[in-house]
Amino acid sequence: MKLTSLALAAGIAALSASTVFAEDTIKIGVPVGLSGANSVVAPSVVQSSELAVDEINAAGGILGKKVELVVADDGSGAVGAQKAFDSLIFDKGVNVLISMETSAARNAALPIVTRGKVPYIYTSFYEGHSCNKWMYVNAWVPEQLSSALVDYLAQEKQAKTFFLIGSDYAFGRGVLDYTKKYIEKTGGKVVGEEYLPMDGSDWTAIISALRSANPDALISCTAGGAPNVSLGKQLKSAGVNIPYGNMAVDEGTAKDMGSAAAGMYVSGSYMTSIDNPENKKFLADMKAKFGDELKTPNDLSVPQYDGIYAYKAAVEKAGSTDPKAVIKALGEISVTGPRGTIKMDPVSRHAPLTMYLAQVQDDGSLKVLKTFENVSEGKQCSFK
Amino acid sequence: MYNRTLKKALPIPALICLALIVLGPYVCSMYLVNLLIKAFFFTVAAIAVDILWGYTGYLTFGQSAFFGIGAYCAGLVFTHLGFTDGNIALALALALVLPAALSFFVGWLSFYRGASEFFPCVISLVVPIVVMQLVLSGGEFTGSSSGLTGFDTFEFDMDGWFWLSGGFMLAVAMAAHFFLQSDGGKVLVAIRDNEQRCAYLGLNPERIKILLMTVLGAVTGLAGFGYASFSGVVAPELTGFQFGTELIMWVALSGRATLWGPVLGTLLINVATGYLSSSIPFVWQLILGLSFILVIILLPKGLIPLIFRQLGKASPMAPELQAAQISAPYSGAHALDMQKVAKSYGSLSVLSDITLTGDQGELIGIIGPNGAGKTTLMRCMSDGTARTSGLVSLCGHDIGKAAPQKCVGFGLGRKFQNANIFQTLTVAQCLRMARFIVEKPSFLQESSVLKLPQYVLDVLKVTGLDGKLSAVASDLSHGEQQALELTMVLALEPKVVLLDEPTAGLTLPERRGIGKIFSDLAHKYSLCCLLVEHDLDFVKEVATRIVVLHHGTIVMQGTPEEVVNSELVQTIYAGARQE
Amino acid sequence: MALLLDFFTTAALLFIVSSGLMMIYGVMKIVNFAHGAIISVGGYAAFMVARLGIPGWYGWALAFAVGFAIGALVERLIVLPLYNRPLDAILATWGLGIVLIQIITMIFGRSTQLVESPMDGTFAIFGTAYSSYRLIMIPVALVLCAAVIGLLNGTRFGIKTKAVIMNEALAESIGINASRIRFIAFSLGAGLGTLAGYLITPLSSVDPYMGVAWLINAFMLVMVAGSSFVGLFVTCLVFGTLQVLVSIYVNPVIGGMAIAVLAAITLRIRPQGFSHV
Amino acid sequence: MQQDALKVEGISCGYGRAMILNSLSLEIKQSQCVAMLGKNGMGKSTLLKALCGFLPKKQGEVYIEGKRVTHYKPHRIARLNLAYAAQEQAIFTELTVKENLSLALAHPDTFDQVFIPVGHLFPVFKERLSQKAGTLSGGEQKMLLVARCLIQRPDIIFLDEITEGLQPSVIDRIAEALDWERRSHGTAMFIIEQNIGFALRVSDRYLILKQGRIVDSGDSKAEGAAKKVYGYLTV
Repeated sequence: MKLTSLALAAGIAALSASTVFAEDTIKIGVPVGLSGANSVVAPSVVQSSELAVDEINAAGGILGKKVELVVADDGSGAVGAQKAFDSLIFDKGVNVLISMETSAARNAALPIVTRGKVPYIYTSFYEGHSCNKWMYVNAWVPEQLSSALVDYLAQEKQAKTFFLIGSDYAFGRGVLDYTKKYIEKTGGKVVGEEYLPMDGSDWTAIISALRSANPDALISCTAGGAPNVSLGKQLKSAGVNIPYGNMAVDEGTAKDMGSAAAGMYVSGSYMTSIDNPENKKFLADMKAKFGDELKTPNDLSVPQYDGIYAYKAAVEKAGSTDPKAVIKALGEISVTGPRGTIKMDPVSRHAPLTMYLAQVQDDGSLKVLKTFENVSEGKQCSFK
Repeated sequence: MYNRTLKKALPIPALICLALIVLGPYVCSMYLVNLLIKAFFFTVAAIAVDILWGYTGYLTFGQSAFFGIGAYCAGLVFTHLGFTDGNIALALALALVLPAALSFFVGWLSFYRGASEFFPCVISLVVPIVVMQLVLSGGEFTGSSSGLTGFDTFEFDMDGWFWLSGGFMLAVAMAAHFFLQSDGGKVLVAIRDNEQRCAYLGLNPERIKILLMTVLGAVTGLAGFGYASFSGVVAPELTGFQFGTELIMWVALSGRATLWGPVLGTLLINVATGYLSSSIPFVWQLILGLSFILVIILLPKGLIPLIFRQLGKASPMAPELQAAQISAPYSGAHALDMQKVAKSYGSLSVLSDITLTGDQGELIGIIGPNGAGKTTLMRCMSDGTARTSGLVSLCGHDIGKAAPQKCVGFGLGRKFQNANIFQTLTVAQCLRMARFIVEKPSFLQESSVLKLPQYVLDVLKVTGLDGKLSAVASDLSHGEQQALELTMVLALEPKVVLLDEPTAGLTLPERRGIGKIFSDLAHKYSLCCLLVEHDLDFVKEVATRIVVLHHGTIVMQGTPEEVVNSELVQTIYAGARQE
Repeated sequence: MALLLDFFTTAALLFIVSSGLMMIYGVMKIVNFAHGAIISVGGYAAFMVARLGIPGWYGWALAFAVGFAIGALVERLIVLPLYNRPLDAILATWGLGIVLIQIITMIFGRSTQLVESPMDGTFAIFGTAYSSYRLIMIPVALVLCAAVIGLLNGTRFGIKTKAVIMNEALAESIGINASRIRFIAFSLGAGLGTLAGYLITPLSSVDPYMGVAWLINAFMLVMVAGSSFVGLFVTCLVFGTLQVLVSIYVNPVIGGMAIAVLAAITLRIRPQGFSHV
Repeated sequence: MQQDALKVEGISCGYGRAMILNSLSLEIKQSQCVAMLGKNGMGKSTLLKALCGFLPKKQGEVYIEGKRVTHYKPHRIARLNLAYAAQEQAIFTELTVKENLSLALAHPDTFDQVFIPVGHLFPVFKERLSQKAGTLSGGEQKMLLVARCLIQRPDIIFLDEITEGLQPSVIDRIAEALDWERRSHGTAMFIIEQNIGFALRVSDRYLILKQGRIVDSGDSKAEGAAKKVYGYLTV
């Protein structure tokens, strides 16, 4: 019994091993929320991935191998993410995972990444301090965002008192907690901090609290599109006109919000209006490839694009797709993309970024008001 | 040999599961093994939903909350206290106790006398929402929306996890299988079919449901603990309402009220979802939604029973009947004593100033036109909350505000006007339910012997029901159903028997036989029988005393001759004025 | 003052959102779990109306008509076979909700859509500046309540409906087509649902899940209200006030659960809810 | 030849598998009043429920005014100029007297007009039109039931034990109202009764129902009819 089972197991292991190594393509796994809350931004992420892969293949692939994109739906949640990562790593046998995820999904998936020993480039801004041997992050963390927004409001708008509104989840709380500390450190005062459940849409009580606190400025950090829209509309209809910094709105949503977003200050590492040749080429190529189907590129889809190029650079530097070598190489390479040149740090596993502060115009477009070069990611991880 | 008995103990789907669990790691890909391990834990939760909803009739959206709490017990303890032997024991204990305690509380909140049909369902909706919200607002402690991750957990390899989770699932399924097949387990279906009848058999449906919920809460919590330990992750959505409805969908699609349907169905759906949903998310959701609607409307029994036909059907067995020892008759004063009982709805008085006693050995006929208050009178005798004022005592116990099951405990048996039985149980199972409080049934197996008092055996014989012990109650004729209810009431060995039109729908020979039995009940077995009847001929034959009720009061009582020949009765009851 | 207005406007919104559910539950004791999705459909109707440039006055009529048509279809295909299985009806309508939302997603995509609010800014009332659209919701809710109560109490259809609610067999025995009454009531309920979706869009985002967040609260309110619209009105006022109070004085997260939890407790203590107020 | 107001050909029906009525036939001519008597549990109410479409028929046919209505739904039968007063729960206690009456009308705007004769027969309702029907006494509720039948101006009326539990004076009032209706409109009637005196007074013919079968029938006004019927009804 024991012997046969061993033989069987060995046979199956050999079989599955052979299928993995027989591939002469490089598979990039993109687990992303095609359904659920993230499905608002997921299409833009898939589009930028497709562009990157097309470009790389057109230029001869990576180390001569063709690159293949494998997209899987994670349902925007932890349970779905586990399924998606399991499927990508163990069923599809991808060489690398590059994607944005909710924090819950990322956390749920990390043990699988560890088990599967696959490099993972996380391309979503998040609340920070998530560390894993196999993971690199190329998007912003609160340390980078808060300073830009708070400094601008304090200096240009003379805001001394701030009111913070968030969705009650890890990202909302994480970002606002850091923001609060930053405000207090820089001499400002937080006069109120209120949260609504992620799926909440009635901001009445919070707006009442806001009015009675009468702050100089408002900063919000909500969960994705719907709460942003309902909060924006209700603020507007309640006649709240103080400077408003929004830490969680992408360009597409800002456009959707129409007049409710006009005048809002946003910050990020990517805006479509960034003026550099890489971004212009990127936007032109996206437009050419997707035409009317194009989803507005944003601070999630562009890091995704950058992430794929970072992987390419790392594999080429390492000379193979061997996970350990790739992880080592990822800390050594730098890539220049629409967001400028980005070099991820091998110790902190995050990247210093150039941050932009912009204001939403009446037509929904973003106008960059100020640029903050090479904002440090602060203390994140400490790998050697 | 795979004979009938073995088939019953170990049905084909169980064999399929067993084969899968033993061979799984050798034949399945790593990915499939991974999917199945999680599916095994989900299946346990689905079994709990199936037992609660399919068998007991309690539609719950909230089982996910208990699963989630079990998972969080593991996550929280291992994250904040560390992974040590002591903490494993602590986490395990918490994963059993907390969900059980919350289930108990939810059960207590949901099940009480007079709750509307929707109420438990409403509560089950609120529970996961509240639990999830608490988790979300738990900040660093619960990890809020990110959940907890990266905690140390058991270091089994995949195969070990597979066998462990599969074994756990199969153990739960087999335990449920034996329980549901046992005589005692049929009480769940009895509750689903007819809670009122359960109460009037002396059972406490609310208490049984709360107990069931508590046990299943603990089992579900354990499954959650296993899931968290395996995946190394806990997330708020595990506690959520969305997951709760998914459990219902799995059970509904695969076949509620069949144990193995949801077992196989949940595994299949989870595997299919694992392969399909990541490539066609929207269409997959649409397919699930549409098939869910179609199944609910057209195939309420679900899809799996279409494949395994025997799943949905009970395997009817006719036990051997034996005479049981009958408990001693009541020997105190007045078996039934009603003093100045009145009942009114607001200003409308239905009964007033009813003073009536009944002794052992008496057979009292209660007659009166429709609307005279006969049925209300019966209710006042059998349910402490029914009357507005006055005293009622049964066998020397003041019933106060006692619930029907309490009154039954005092020695009461009540037969309703319409056959009030368990529609989906067999005759033998119905009778065994009726014997529940006299002789606790086995919760592990189906007994081959059914002991009943002699007079019950007599009624079964007269009505021919003794030849139909394995027939399902709903397949019986109207008269047979009436007779079945009568035998169920008598199987309680009551001291005071209330009979509301027991002979309606019976044929003439059957009536004669029943009449003889009623006489025996009173005279030979010294019971106190109260008989509401329209058929004056019948009452006259059997009763020792007749009480005439009119406009909510007792207008006359006396021997059958006195009553039948009185002018008053001719006028108000027979409805004819002599001209 | 602003607090008082918060109470009333919250209650008004709750009433608008739950009245459709009430119409269906009151008449046929069927809980329409697709109500959330139907509210979403109303939001998308508002989106279409805005995009096609139809003036607002026709807009709400259109929203109502769309809901009415969906309701009519759903009643015949899904609800009719389930009248005797009310718990299964909950499940089937829940399935329907999933299907509706997926269909919306397939047509319009997952992202939020832009609908400009017809009325921005504030309105000064007793010296307090308050969101004018929210203020408008108070008279809208009152008119809606009056219209529904008028329909049920003042018209022949209403009396017939009440007759069917009270005693279906008797109603049929005097020539009332109970099945048609239920058909109309369900369609009306769905119509009220889309109308609610249309009305709340200026305060909310338009996305496929916009209505789902309201479902549980609406459901709880209807359960507490029993089967009378007056009861629903009172229930909305009481629980709306409680929700605002809890949100302000405790915290908004608990405030979000306030209605569900308080309603459950209310039902446990007083199973008949507010139906006899 | 004129159609019978009601014609029943060999219907059998019951609840579940139990047959309450066995191949029962009867006919009521235009303007005729037939009373059916029998003890409780003999299937009288079941028969009316079956005729009104509430119970499916296992076999047999039902014709009203010559129209085959065997498989009609209750509300369609009710719209055939037929008025039915059930034995129990026959009025809407939460609705007003006027609502109860006008609900039965196909054209409620004619209420004031059609109410005149009814108000004449039952003056008690004249001032009580806006009172809730549930607040009426038992006898008044039964009168309301009769009034509701009459206000419909039907061709045929079914009454199920309308006199049950009533004072003799109320029974007289109802009997007079029915007599008036027959005199002035020639309405056919089918009444189910236990009160022999009332039944024989208002009817032309009587039928005796026993165990789902008609076992005897005769002329209500014939000599000795009461005694004969009485023999069936008592012991």
